[in-house]
Amino acid sequence: MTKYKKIAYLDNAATTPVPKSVIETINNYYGCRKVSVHRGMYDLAGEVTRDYEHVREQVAQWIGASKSTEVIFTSGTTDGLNLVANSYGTTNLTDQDQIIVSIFEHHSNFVPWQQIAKKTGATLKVVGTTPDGQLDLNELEHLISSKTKIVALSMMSNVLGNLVPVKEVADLIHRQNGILVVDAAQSVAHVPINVQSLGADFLAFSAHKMFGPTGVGVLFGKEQLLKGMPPIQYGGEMVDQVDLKHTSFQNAPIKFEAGTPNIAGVLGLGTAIDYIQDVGYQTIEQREQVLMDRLLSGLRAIKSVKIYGPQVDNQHFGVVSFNVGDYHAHDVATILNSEGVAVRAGHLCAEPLMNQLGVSSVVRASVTFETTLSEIKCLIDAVRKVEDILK
Amino acid sequence: MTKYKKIAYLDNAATTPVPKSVIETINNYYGCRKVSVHRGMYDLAGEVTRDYEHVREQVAQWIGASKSTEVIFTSGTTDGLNLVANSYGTTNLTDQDQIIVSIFEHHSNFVPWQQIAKKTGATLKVVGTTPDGQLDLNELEHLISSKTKIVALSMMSNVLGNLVPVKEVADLIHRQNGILVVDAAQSVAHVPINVQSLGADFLAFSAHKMFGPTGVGVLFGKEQLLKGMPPIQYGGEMVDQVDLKHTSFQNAPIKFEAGTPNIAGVLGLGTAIDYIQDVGYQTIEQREQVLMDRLLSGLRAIKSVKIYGPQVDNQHFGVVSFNVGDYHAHDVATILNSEGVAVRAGHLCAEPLMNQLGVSSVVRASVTFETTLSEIKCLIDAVRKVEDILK
Amino acid sequence: MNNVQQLYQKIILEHANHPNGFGVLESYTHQVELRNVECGDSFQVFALVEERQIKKISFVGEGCIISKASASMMIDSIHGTKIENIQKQVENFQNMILNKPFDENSLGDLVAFKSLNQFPTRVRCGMLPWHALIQILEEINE
Amino acid sequence: MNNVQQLYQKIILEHANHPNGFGVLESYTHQVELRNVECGDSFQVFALVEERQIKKISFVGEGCIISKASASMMIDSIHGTKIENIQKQVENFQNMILNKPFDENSLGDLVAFKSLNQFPTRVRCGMLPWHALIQILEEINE
Ligand SMILES: Cc1ncc(COP(=O)(O)O)c(C=O)c1O
Ligand SMILES: Cc1ncc(COP(=O)(O)O)c(C=O)c1O
Repeated sequence: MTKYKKIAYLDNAATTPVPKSVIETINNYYGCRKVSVHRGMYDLAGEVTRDYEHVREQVAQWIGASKSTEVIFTSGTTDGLNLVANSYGTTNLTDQDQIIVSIFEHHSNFVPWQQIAKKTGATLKVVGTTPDGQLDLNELEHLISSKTKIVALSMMSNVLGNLVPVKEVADLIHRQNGILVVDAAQSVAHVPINVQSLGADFLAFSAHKMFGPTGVGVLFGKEQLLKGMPPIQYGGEMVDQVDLKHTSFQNAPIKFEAGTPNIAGVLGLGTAIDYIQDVGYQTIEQREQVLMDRLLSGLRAIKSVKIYGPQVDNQHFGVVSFNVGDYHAHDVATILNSEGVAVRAGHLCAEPLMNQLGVSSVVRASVTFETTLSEIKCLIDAVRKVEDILK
Repeated sequence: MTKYKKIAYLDNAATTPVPKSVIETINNYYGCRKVSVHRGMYDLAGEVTRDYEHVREQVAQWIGASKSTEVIFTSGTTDGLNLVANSYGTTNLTDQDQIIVSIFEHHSNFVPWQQIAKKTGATLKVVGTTPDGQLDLNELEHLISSKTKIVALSMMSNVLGNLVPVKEVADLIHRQNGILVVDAAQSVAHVPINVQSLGADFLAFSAHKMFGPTGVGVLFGKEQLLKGMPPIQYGGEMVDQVDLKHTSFQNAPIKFEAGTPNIAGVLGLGTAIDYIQDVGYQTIEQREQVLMDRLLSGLRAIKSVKIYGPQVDNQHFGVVSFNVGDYHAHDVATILNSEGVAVRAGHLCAEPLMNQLGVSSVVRASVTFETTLSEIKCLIDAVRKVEDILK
Repeated sequence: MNNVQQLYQKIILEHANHPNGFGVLESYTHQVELRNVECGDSFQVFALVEERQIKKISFVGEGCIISKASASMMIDSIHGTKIENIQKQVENFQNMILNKPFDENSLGDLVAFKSLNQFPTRVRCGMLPWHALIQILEEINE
Repeated sequence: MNNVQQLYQKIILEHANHPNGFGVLESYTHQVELRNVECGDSFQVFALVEERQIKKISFVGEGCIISKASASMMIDSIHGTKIENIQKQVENFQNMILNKPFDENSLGDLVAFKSLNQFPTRVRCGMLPWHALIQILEEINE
């Protein structure tokens, strides 16, 4: 596992550490197998292509896709969500249609929809939260209509840390023949994902937030939807035939994978999935709940700390955001940093939510199951010092 | 350097091996510094961000950009060229305009222009080659007019292996107030690149073809042009301010870098540049010329071999494509493979050129300066066996 | 004989150089075109189907030795065969190519392709005409 | 005093809690808004410029201790100063923050920010009001 020297690393929601096995996979590729995929006629190219495509099968099984051709490799969650907005959005939205997102979306699942709405004339609606930070299902039910073509929803907010009832939202929107796009960037390291039982039509995540490498991610899309979608990038691999006037394209997923892919990244993603499966989500959730209990009770014991999102136990999945008194999150983070504690502070790429919370920024502490109790203790001790220094 | 076990690796134009130092940089990042960039308030995030941005400066100096803000990190050449076509093309082309590409473009620098021409109504013109595979400058001069908004040109064909007189093309198109987009994917490992002296307005390349990691590349764009271009992906990092109705964006290059970037990839790219600079392009060119002399004379000595592109010496920069008699390139490649020689065979993502050459596929052998003479010998010996086996 | 010599054995080279059933049928009920995206090669297969039997079958196209020989031997092996039996033949051939259990006796000359499973990057070439045939069978069964 | 205590020393906390020049000027010739994209904080700086002299200057906005104190002390330090001299002051302050050679004597209370260069991720906060000022100077010199 990545060894962060002399710091308590509590910024796992930004990016997680990487196990040795993932580093070894990457080293093995660069060390003795650095070839390209798909087009090579020699044995090594065949082997690496087989391993690369094996990861696609592995992802498909892991997230419960019905076929591996529903798995598109992207450069990350943002890339995947933009692909859906650009390709599916552009071809399926008119000025009669509506898109719904939540107020707690990360900019990556907010701005693409806002912009595609502008481009197509569709209307963007924003569903809010209940006072304790849960998705307001009542409001959503009122907003959804036969005009709603797309609901785009984060499975877990990167600020509030609670899970959204994705399946219920899926049922609501499917009843109106709309589709559900799920941003699983934050949830994938914490809870199992099954696109069938979630009812997701598209689902995106990044490897680097689930013990994998940077620069690679996955977009799941239902076969039938992918079929009707045009490619949005053109290049090698993804074309079928090119002549001076016309080009025909291959089928999904290759249709959406122009250019030489992030081969080391995809192989590393495969090993990261192995790692998660070896540990098991049950163990992950158990250990995280212990960590979160300690973290939340430690923070609650400090009077000046205000915690955002759910106030009851077992509802924060690895993530908790807070402020200390009226102090600015950046000042708090600087003091935590001077105590060797790494947290994030700012609007966390969720400005619409910040506006609703009535703050410009928050401090966020986030764990994986590999985080230690002593790291949590470092954080709590450091938060206790904030007022001493700033008052 | 990547140790390909028991094979003569002559597919360097697809992807090159990686030096130890690049692997070490990647290991170091994943081993003890796996944090995200730009948004962290703790020291380690600051350090990694500084190193990451340092690579931007390094690239800028290396390719002669006037500012580091002209350097956009992409996922590769294909990504970069599509960005220019989508963002610059969409905003600047009308049905009165022309785009010119060459017949020997890789699909990545052909199909994006063909598709943007369709979308905007612009006309796509294709300039051919002289009989020995050189860009037909005369024809280009006739094609270019005041209607020509964009010339998109590969600096070096991945099939023919010769260099294009980029500067002369730049002068021709600039005289008509059009711009020049350069695909430097193939040339960057072989010859120095200076965007100023080339007169390039945009220039794209991939790290994995220049001793670097997969999943990362560079798009250079002139500041003034980037300024007027809209982003094409939306997400974290690249936004300035988001509210429910509107979003404003940061300036280039961040405007074009939505989402968590390929951090390990960018850091590895920096080390790959160090590696190339330590060796020096002069050494690279000298060693490659020795290799190419041996390769070309070895192939020429086999009667049934037909070499494509320039027939004179010193004009193949690391790449030579050929066929053996009337045998299909795939059969030839299979025999070479059985002799432990890794080459590419097929249309090499250059179908328009294949059509002009009157073949469906070719065999390509490609080197870097690290290729050995004994690898070349393996190839020649293996080519000699082809006829014995297939006749 | 090493692997590659086995792959390019005499009978395969013979078929590739003088393929049977090369050309366009004068009249046909089915026509399928398939491409190998790796090399740009394409095959057209024509079939005249009557009473659930392939009366005539032919192909045209450019290709490598493996795909041409495979097309030629495929045509030999299914000429005049009942649809039901062709289906079995296709599966049997595919099993051999993919290194699964198969019935060697019923394949005749096609066993020449036995070593193709040692060349995973060439399986696609050997299967190309067969995939066209599979598509024709699907059309017939629709 | 360790680094962080030095950064959050009394005079800085004082200025942040009771900033000088906070508010909108009744009349002004220049107004600049700048944002820190990391936290979403934004500052507006107002200036009344007459005869190449900043007669009045003020700011409003939300921010951290560092940015507010920096704004407050900046306003104190340039009040009524000739444009030419302000330019020098800005450079001098920036040099200190970026750990380059600087003239300590002419900075007055601003030397309290001396340790900010130990906090590279906070340099942006300390410079935010100054960047607004630089923009105003550029407008004046246009
Ligand atoms: C000339 C040329 N242009 C573009 C590309 C595309 O590069 P990438 O696949 O890294 O995006 C390649 C390599 O495949 C190439 O050789
Ligand atoms: C909820 C959520 N969605 C999307 C993203 C974007 O992921 P990436 O930056 O890997 O594209 C993130 C992380 O930054 C996130 O937390």
